[in-house]
Amino acid sequence: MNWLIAILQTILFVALSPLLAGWVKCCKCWLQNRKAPSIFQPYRDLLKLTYKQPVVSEQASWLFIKAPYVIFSATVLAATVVPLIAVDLPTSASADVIVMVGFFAFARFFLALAGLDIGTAFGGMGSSREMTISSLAEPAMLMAIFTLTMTASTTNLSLAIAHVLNEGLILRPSFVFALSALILVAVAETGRIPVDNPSTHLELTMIHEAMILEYSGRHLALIEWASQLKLMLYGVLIANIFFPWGIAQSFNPQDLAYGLMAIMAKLAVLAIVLAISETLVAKMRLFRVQEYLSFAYLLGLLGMLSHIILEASR
Amino acid sequence: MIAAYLVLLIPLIGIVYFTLAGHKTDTGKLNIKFNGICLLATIWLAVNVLNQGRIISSNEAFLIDPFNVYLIVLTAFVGFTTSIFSSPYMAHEKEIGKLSDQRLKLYYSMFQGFMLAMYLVLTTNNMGIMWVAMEGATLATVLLVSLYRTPESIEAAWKYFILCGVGIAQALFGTILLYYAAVQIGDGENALLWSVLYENADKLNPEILEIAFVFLLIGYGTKIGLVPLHNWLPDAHSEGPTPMSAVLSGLLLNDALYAVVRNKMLVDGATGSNMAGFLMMGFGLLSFLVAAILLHRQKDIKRLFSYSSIEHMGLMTFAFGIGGPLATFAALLHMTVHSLTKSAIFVTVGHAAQLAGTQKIDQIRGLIKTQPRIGWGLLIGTIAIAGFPPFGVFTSEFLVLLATMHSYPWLAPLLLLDIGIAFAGLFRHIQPMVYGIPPKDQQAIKANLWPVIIHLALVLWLGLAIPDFLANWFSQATLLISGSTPL
Amino acid sequence: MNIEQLDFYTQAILSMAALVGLTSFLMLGQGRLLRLIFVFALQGFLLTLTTALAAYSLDNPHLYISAVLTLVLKVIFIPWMLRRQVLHMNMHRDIEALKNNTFVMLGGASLMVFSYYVLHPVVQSSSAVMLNALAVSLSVMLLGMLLMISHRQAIAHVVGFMSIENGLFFAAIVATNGMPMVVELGVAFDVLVAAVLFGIFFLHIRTSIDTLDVDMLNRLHEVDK
Amino acid sequence: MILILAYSAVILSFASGLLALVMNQRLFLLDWFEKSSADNERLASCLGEKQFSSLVQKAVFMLLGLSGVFAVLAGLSVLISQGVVTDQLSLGLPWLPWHVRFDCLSGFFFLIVGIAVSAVSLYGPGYVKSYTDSQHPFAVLGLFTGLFVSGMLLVLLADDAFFFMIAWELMSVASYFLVAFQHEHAANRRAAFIYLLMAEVGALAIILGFGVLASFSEGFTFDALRQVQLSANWASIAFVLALLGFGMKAGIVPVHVWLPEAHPVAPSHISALMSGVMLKVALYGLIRFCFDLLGEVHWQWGVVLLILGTISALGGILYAMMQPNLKRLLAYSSVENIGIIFMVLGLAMIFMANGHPQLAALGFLAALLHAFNHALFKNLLFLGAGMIHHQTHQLNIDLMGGLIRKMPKTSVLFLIGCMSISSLPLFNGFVSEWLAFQTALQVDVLDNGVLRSLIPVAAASLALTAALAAACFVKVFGMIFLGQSRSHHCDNAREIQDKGMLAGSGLLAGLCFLFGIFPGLIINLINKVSGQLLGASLPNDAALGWLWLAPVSANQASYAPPLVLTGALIAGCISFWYLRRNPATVIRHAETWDCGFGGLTPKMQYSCSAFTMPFRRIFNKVWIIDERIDKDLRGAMNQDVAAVHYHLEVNDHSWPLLYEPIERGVNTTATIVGRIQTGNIRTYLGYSFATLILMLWVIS
Repeated sequence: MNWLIAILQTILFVALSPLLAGWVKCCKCWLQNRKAPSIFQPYRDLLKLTYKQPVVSEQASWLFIKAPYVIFSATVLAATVVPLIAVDLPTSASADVIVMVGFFAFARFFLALAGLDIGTAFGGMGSSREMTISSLAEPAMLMAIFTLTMTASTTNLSLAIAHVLNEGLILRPSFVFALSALILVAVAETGRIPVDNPSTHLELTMIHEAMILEYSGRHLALIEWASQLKLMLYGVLIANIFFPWGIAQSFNPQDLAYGLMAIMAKLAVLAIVLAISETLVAKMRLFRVQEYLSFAYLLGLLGMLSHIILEASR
Repeated sequence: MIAAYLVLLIPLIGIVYFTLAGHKTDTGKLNIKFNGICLLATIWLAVNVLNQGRIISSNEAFLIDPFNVYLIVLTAFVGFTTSIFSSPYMAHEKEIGKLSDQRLKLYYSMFQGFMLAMYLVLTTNNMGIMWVAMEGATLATVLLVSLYRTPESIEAAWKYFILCGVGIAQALFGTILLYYAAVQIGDGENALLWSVLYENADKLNPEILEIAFVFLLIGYGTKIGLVPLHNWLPDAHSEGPTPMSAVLSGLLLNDALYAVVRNKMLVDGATGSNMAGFLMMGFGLLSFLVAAILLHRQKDIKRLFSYSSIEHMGLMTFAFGIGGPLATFAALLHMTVHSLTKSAIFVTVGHAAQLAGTQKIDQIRGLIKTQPRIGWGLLIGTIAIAGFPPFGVFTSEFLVLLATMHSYPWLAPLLLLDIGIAFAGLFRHIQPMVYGIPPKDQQAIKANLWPVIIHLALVLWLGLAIPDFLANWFSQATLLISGSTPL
Repeated sequence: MNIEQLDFYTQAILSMAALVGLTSFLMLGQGRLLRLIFVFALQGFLLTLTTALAAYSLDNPHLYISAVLTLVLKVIFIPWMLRRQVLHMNMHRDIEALKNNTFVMLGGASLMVFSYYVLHPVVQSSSAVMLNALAVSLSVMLLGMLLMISHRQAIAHVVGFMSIENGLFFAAIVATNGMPMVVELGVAFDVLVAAVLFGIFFLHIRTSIDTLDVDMLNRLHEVDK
Repeated sequence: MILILAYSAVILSFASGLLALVMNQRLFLLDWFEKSSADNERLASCLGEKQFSSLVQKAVFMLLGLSGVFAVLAGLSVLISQGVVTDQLSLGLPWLPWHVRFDCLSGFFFLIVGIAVSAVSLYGPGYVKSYTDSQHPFAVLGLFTGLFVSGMLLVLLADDAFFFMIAWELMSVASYFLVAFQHEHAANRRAAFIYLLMAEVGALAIILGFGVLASFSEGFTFDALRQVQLSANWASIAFVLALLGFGMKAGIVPVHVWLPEAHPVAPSHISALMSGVMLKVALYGLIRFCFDLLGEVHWQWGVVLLILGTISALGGILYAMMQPNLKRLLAYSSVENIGIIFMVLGLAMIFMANGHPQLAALGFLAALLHAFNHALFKNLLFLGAGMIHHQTHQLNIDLMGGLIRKMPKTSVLFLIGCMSISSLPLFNGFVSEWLAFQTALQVDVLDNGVLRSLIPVAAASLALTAALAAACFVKVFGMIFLGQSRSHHCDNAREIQDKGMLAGSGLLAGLCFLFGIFPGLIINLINKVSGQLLGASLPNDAALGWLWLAPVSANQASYAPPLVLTGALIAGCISFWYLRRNPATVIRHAETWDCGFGGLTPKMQYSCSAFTMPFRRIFNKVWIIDERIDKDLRGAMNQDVAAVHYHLEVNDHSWPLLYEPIERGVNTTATIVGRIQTGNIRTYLGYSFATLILMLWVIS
């Protein structure tokens, strides 16, 4: 049963992620006084891409062609770890939150390699920037997450969320820091404004898009899907760690449905917040990103220290 | 006892023979034979001593105990191997026109003369004769230093002569004071016999002996090359023919130290304190430090190694100064391995200098490529002398360090720092010489490297395992010097 | 202990000691080589006298041998050789200008005092004669070194070296009534050989640097110039 | 029995060294052979010039490989039996024969050495084929390789300070000769000199460390040293000395500088051994010294290790990132990994001193596991670098590119190495890093406020290090294998033909993956080490069954790599299969999009320095950066730019801050001390005189 739920929610994750992306886009359009595309537009794009014949550069090696699958699988695996609608997942035990971060790193590793494979200036530029940003973001993220795991004294996400849930509403200063850090990291890692702009193809500013410039057809679909999945993953992490209420603690259909509703609502709200912030904030210069991420890192560290000093002191 | 006389007689014959017929072509080989027979005689002597213990000749003129018998064998051995080396070396020197027949004659007779003086220093029971022989060693070698008659060699020889002469004169004053102290308690004619002195050491006037020791230490210390009395040493070593440098470094310094230690034993007996030890430690440490630092600025390969000799003599002096059984054992071992290694190095250095046609470090390059054996010999020799295991130098340095840690822990870091500095100083010069690309016209030469191989193999052996009889021998000597054994 | 209470022999020895010390001072301040050699010979002669005196009064025949050896070596042979060198080199008219002559002499005087000071504890147990004799011989030795330090001529160095030997010899005679015979012979032999070697060296140095000024022997050093 | 295995490993490696000497004796053998019996055709054919050298090389490496296998066997058998065997060899000092002790800790490091040596000896024959001429005599290479390996093994066996030092220095000196093997370049000679110098200084510090212990004890056997009860101050002095000595060998910042100099210049299989194994032997020394000999550890030591480790880890990887030379880069990355190991070891010490032996065992486990893993993947990467160098004759990353198409097998092996070292899940590097994080997360049990805030910071730095390592190795793999070739050497490169070379690297790559999926295999062994050494093992190593890794308790953290692998395979297969269903399955190959300008050239690619430019800007204080652009100006008014040269040099701070002052100091002192030797004999007489006066004055 546990395994079934775990698989089910992974499928849900994969299935719902384009929807979230579509929702964010809609919100942004509305905020910017544009006519919004359908909320299901991402599904259509993905479907269309899968039917197109992929065009691959003559310079590409096997790595370029295999990379989308690796990236997608790694992201899906990361998704299996994160409780979406219910806690007590066996998958969370087989891979804890550090492994999840590892999967992100895995996907990124191959994405960056794929960017370098063709040997264009764009690809290299994208990879270089992506690795720079992620190497600053990853420790910040780990710091934020460690605050949680130390509070719950487990790195198992299911158990940690259950712990937060069972504790009831406790205002923890460390969580405030951790939340802010995680949000900042999420923005950077998913390539949103102000760090990257998912809809730009202007060479000087792009990061993520630069790496996947050479992809087309089903490969592009996989990568796009993976990045939508990643966006959702971060959303769910933020939502379920810091606002876990509503998540199902037992596996009866009612609770699960309730959990699904809760997470969708939370994600919808988060998406709106994201859209608003993306509308209000302008993109930063690349070399200001370090300050941004150092700030996130600092917040994460502060969260951890405040947990250790204020909350768990003896 | 016959063996002891034999040991002294053979070089004496050698002197006479070579003075008369030293220019003949097979002289080098003959020299080897003389030294070889001497070596056999010393081994015979050693066997006797090890079996029977101390031997004193009937007229009490000679004394062979475990301490000096091992140095005698060492002396004979190094003399023997050096003579093996010197045969082709001197032939080469004659070939390229650096030496005439007359000088060769001088060389070979003085080589024997030096050996005779060394044996006499070691075998004699009379502190006065010891002094005479020590001075004799200076006199025998001083003309060898200036053998090439270059301005530098004459300068070096002059400095050697004057400084050692003055130094040794001070030692004579010390000996006179010793005698003065001795005649107060005993009869005149036998008063300078070491065996007598040693038995009555506790009756000697300690104040006189303290002052006597200062003179003896400074006097013989000049010969050991203790800083700041060392100035003749690098000059003399670098300007003389290389076989001479090998025996000077390997033997003369040792024997001078032997003389100091003999006297220290008396002084310790008289004063009952370690005053002599402190002086020796101070001088030893200073020599060790200064020589190690000076290694860094050498431009002449033989000068380089002569500073290394000063450094090692400093270490030995220091170790004898500490005085416990462990330190004494270590010092004895170090004497052996240093002699063997250093003379091996001088052999390779000599060949290297012949190979490159110069002693300038800057101009010796790529030895390993031109003649691998010489290059490797020099490199491994240097590694051995720098105190890397598994060579014996490491063993003795390790023991010295441990002894220092036991007795004067605050000196140990200084000692170690210095070993490091010395190593860096040696290696920064050696490495470019052995490695790299040789100059274009560098040709391999005829060389006999068996002495190097034998010496280094022995040093390696001593580093890996000290054979029982040798260990026994060392510990008997240690017992004699320090009053107990480390075993 | 007053000098009046001592026997004649001791009085004589003490006078000799004073004279030997005096010759050392004379040498130290001497700028002319020939005179230096002369004073050195004089010192040797005083030593011979002392030895003979000791031999006579102590009835020690082997000291006569020493006396003869000293006479031959230090009064005749070495001065003769040195003198020959000087004349040969045409240096007998050279005056070696000593820098800080007064200072050197004062230094020499203080060395004498120092010698007494050093040896004082040693000879407490024995007679004042011993103290005097040992202190004088020590100071002769030190003065010899000072002579070598302050003079630049190789010949002066040889004289200094030999006067150190003289000091030692004096100590041996006076303090201990001579060393064992075999040692004494050995020392004499060494001195002889040394003297011969000095002769050889003068030749070599002269041919190589054309002077006997030891300050010119300065090729081997460790100083950046 | 176990000892026999261990001894045979030592003897075999020694024998392989001696056998290499035969290489130079071909003519002699030929001579001898003709004299004795001329009828055996086959033997005679062996003595042909070509056959003989390849035969000797193979035999040498076979012996070396056997020694590796025996070492593995010995290590495994002692670990499994969890025994301690001791022995005495009749060598050494008369009153101190060489003491030998083989316990789990030694056994574990035997395992590391053994695996690495086996892989290297598979790899070796193909690699050294070219080293037969007199320029690079194989005899020298083989001899010192054998001595080097036996030195390392002996260090692990030694049970008294004297023997330990001999073995230790044997290892150093033998590897020095290997570093100086290609001595015709001045840079190599310099590297070798620095290496030997630092090895010597380190060894002296170790001797002094032993000396502190020995001066309080009766002898120098480790047994005697274990009995010593030191005051905290003396113990700390001993610890600092040992840390300095072993840290120097291990390559801790700031005493790491020999490492990036020496490792790149040795032949690659030697670099692999040095970087992969010798550093571990240094680690062994530190562990033996601190945990075993000193016995009682202090938490302050742990803090020192933690801080030094953090600095090394960050510094190492940042320096690595800037290196254009592949082997230099790998060497710096070793500094990083050693830093990580030291960090975790520091944690273990802290926990140990605070009375949490089980958590200490966890940290110990993480440290040893990382050491093991690092040995595997760093060896693999160095061997890979060797293969690349073998085929392209260069090591400059900026001149490579596109090798994935020329050398597909090598690229896969290298990729595995890169992924392991970047600590990506499913590979072994991740497991140890995961354990390191788990250790750091146990900080809650500590009472000390300083530690409680320090350890999280260290954990954060560890995270940063890991991320930077990933960036660095993306750069490495991307620049070497991906993109287009940047030089004609790479154009002409071909796949490695020698099976042994591929097999050697393949073995390591396979192990990287195997232990990434089944870390339990090795963790159980390490657990025995900590059980024997610390007296504590993991609290709950098998809570959920063998598939799972749950070091503390299943509720706190768990990781099941086999399940994860299964999941990954399922997800990958589904997506692959699903997408394959589509009609447009055939991939169309086309030109790379060039923005319509046409003519993409390899020069337009991102280069190594371009890739790392953001890092240079962000962390610019870490390096001494010398970056300038020179323009060749031509024309009448010097206005035409004919060519632009970009010049970038990135240097280590430790040279001007630490080493150059020392060097200058020694030289200046030498000059000053040299002044005492004026060359004037009267001065010398003055010295003698003054000394005499002074001494007399002192006496009286």
